[in-house]
Amino acid sequence: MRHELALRIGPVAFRIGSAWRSPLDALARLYAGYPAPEDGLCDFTVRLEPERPWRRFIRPSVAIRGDYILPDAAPLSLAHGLLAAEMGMNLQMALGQRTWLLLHAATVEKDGRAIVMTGESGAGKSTLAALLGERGWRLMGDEFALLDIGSGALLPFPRAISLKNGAIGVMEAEVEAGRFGPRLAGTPKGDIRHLRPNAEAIARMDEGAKPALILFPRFGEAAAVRGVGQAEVFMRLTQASTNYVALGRRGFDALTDLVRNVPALAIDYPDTETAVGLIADFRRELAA
Amino acid sequence: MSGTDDSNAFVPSRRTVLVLGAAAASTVVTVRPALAQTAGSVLNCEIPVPGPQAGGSYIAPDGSLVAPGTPGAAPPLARPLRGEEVKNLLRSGSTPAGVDSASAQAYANYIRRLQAGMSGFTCYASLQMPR
Amino acid sequence: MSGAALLVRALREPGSIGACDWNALIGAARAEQLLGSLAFRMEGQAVPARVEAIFAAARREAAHVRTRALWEAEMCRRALAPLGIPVILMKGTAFHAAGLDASLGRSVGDLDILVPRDRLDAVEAALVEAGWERLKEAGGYDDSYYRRWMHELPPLIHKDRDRMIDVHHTILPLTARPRPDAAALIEASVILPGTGRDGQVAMSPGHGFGSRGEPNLPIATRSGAVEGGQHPAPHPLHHSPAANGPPPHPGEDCLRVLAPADMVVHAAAHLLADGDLAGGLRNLWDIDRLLREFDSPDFRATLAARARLHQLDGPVARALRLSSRLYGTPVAAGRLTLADRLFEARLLARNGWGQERRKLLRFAFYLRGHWLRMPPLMLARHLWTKAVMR
Amino acid sequence: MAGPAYIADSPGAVTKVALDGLAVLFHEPSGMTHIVASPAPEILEALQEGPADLAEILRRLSEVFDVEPLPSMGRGWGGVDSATRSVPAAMPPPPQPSPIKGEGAFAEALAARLAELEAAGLVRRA
Repeated sequence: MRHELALRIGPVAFRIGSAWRSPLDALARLYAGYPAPEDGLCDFTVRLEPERPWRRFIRPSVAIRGDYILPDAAPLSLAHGLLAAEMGMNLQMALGQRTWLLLHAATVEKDGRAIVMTGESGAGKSTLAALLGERGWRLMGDEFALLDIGSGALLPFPRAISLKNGAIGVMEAEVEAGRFGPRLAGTPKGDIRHLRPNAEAIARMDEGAKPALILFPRFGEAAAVRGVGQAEVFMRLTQASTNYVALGRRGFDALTDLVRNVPALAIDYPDTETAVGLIADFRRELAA
Repeated sequence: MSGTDDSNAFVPSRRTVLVLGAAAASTVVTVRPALAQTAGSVLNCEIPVPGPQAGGSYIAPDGSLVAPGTPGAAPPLARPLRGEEVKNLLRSGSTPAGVDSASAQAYANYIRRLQAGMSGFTCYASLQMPR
Repeated sequence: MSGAALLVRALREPGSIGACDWNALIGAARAEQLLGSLAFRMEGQAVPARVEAIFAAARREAAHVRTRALWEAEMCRRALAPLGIPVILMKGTAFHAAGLDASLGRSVGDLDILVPRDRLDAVEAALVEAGWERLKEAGGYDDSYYRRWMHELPPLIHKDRDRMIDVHHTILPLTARPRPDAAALIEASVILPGTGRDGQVAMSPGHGFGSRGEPNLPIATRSGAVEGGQHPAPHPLHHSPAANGPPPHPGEDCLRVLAPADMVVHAAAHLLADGDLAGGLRNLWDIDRLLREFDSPDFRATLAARARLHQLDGPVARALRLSSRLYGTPVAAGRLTLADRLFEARLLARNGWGQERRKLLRFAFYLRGHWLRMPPLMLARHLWTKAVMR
Repeated sequence: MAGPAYIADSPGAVTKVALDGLAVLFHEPSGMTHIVASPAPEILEALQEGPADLAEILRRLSEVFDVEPLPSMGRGWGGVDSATRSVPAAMPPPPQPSPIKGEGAFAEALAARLAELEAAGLVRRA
C-alpha cells in the first residue's frame, strides 16, 4: 500500500496501510511514544482504501477493510480518516481476536486489582475510565478488555480513548492539550476527539492485573448500587464479547471462572464525579 | 451458591415442586455471537431499503416486498438509511428526514425482516441486542 | 513475490520459509481462507513467536470450526432422517466428517448437501419445518432463477444458528454444458458410520481426528460392512465406487460422502467449471490434499473414468495440471497450456496486503464464469435483468 | 401416551455450571452454550436413564419431584429455589398462572419443554 504504519498496543500489533497520507500522520501523532512491533511482525492488517479507484481523488471516501471485513460498512470522509483507522483496528479485534477472551469493556487498575466496566455505548464507561486514569488509577483500556484464558488475568490494551460529544469538554478540563487528537466534527457518531492515555498507562502496557470487580455502569440516573446475580453477569458478558462463541470450550471455562470468582455490581450515576466517588468506595471495601 | 459443587445442583435433598411451565414460556437461551455492543466502535453502517437484489420493489406496510406502484405500499428509498437513523426508527419510531410516518413504519418492518446474507443485515444485527 | 505466491510456496514447502515477509504471508492466507491450513502445514517449523501465536490460535480455532460444521451436518441429518433418503455431505463438511487430510485447518462456511432431485421439495419442506428459512424472496427473480436453472435450491439459513445450507441435486448448474451424472454420484456415495440415529457421538470432536489429523474414522461401504480404517492402513475411502453394494437402503438415516474419485471431480468442477475462481487457491489446495491422500494406480484409473462419466475430463485434467504446478502434487499431469497460465495468474492475483490485483484478468474470469453457466442468449437476458434491478 | 422417544447426550458431552439457580451448559458436540432454567436441567437429568417418551419422562420426574404443569399463585417462575433466583434481563418473563390443570396440561407443558430442548440440539428423537 502507498503508506503504512505499524503500532503495538499491549499484546497486539497492527499494521495499517492507507491510500492517503493524512490518516496515518494523524495516527502517528496520536500514538506518539507507543512501541513499534518487534521485527515489524503484526497480528492484524487494516487497510484504508478508496471505495472505487477514482474516490482516492474525487470526494475521497475511506473504506475500512483489512483481514476481517463486515459487509454494510459505509465509508467515512477523508477528514475522518483517523476515526476510520481506529474503527479498522477495533474491527479486526472484534472479528479476528482468537487468543484472548475479548470483552467490550473499559478497565482500570490500582494495586494490582482491576475493575472491569462494561455496558452498551452511552453508558459512560469510556469517560469514566479516562477520568479514573487521571485520578490515580492506571488505565488499561477504554474499549476492549482482554481476558487471558489460562491465568484469568486481564491484559492491558491501552488504545487512544475515544471521547464523544460532552465527554470531550470533561477531559479537556482535566488533561494537557498535547495528548489530544484533532476534534472530528460531524462524524456519524457526533463529535469525536481521541485522547492518548498517560505515560504510565503506556509504560506499563505489558503488565496485566487480576480482575477484582465487574461493574455495569449506567449514566444519567440517580445514584444507586445493586448486586447482580451470576447468571445475569454471565449473560451480559457473553453479549459484551465478540469472540466468546468462537473460543468454544476455552471461552466457557474462562467466563464461568470469571463470573464465579469476581463480584459484580450495577451502578447508576448522575454525573461522572459521583461515579468516581463510588468507585473509590468500592476500592476501599475491596482492600479491606 | 458454591461454585464447585455443580453435579448435585439439581438433585434435591427433599421433594421439591417442579413446575413444567406454560407452553409459550422459554427455558433455553442459546448464546449467540454478539456484535451489538461493539458495533459503534467497529462499524459505520447503512441499510439500503430495499436491498440491491430487490431494487425497484415497493415495501408493503408489513415490510414485505411488492410490485412497484402497489397501492398502500411505500416506494423504495433513494438513499440508504444510516445506522443512527435506523436505531432511532426502531427504538423510538422517529422518522428519518423526508419520510412520512406510514412509509417509515413499512421501512422499519422491512428492516426487522432482514436475515443474514441480505444487504443491510450486519448493520441491523449490530444495532440490536442479540436475539 | 506476490502475497499469494508466497502463500503457495509456504503450503507446498513449509520448510523453505525462513526469513520472509510474515505479514504478507498471513495477510494473503487470511484473504484466501487458508490461514488454518497454513497453520497446520507450518506446525513444528521455527517461526517468530508472534507468528507462532497466530498459527497456534488458528489451529485451536480449526477444532471449533470442525465442531460447528459437523454439528450443522448432524442437525441437518436429524431434520431429514424421517425422509429416509441418502443425504450426501459435500466440500468442507465432507472432508471433516470423513477425517480426510484436506480437513486440516479447512474453513467451512455453508453446509453443502446433495440429495436426489425428485425429493428436493420434501427436503426443503423438512428443513423449513426444522427452522431453516428462505433467504431470497420466494417467487422473486433470484428465487425463480435458482429453481429453474441451478443445481441447488435457493440458499436456506437457520433462524437460530445463522448457518446457511445449500441443497444440491447435482454438481453443476443445469445450464452448464457438461452434464454430470447425479444418479451415479449418489449411487457411488459412501456411508459415514456412526452418523445414524444412535451414532451421534461418533460425530463429536476428537473422534476420527487425531491431533495431527490422521484419518481414523472407519468408513462403511454401501453394503454396510465396516472396514478397518486405522492409520496407516489404506484409507477406506480408497475403494473404487464399483465395489459398493445395493442401492440406498430405504429408511436410511445416516450421512454419506461422495466416493473419492467423485469428490475430486466435484472439487475440480467447483473450481474450474463454475464461478470466477475467486478463492480458488483454497479449492485447489483441497484438490492437492485429496489427490495425495487417495493416490494409487487404481484410483488414477477410476478418477479418469469418473471424470469422463461426468463429462468433466477437461476441468479435471486442468485441475491436476494446476495443482501439480502450484502445489507440487505428484501426479502425471502434463505440460501447462497457455490457457493454464492465465488460470495460474488469476489464482495468484492477490498481494501481501490481502488486496486483489489484476482487475482486468479477474473481470475476464468473471465473464467466463457466467459464460460457462449459460448459453449466450440466456446470459444476456440474465445480466440485463440483474442490471435493471440494481 | 405413546409418542416419540427422546434421547439426551451422555453426561460427558455436556458441562454444567450452576449459577443462581440457572444452569449454564457447554454442549461439546455443538460447541454451543445454553443457559437453561428449570425444568430443562431436570428433564435432561431424567433422560440419563435412557430413551423415554413423554409419559415415561413424566413418571421419572414424578419419582423425584412434585410435578406441576404451571406455577400456583404466589410461586415464582420455575420450581427450584425460585424465591432467591434473580432472573436475567434477557430471559423471558414468568408465565402467567393459568387455571388449566390435568393430564393434558402436563403433556402440553412437557412437550413444549422437549421441543425447546430438541431445537437446541440437547435432545433428539430416538
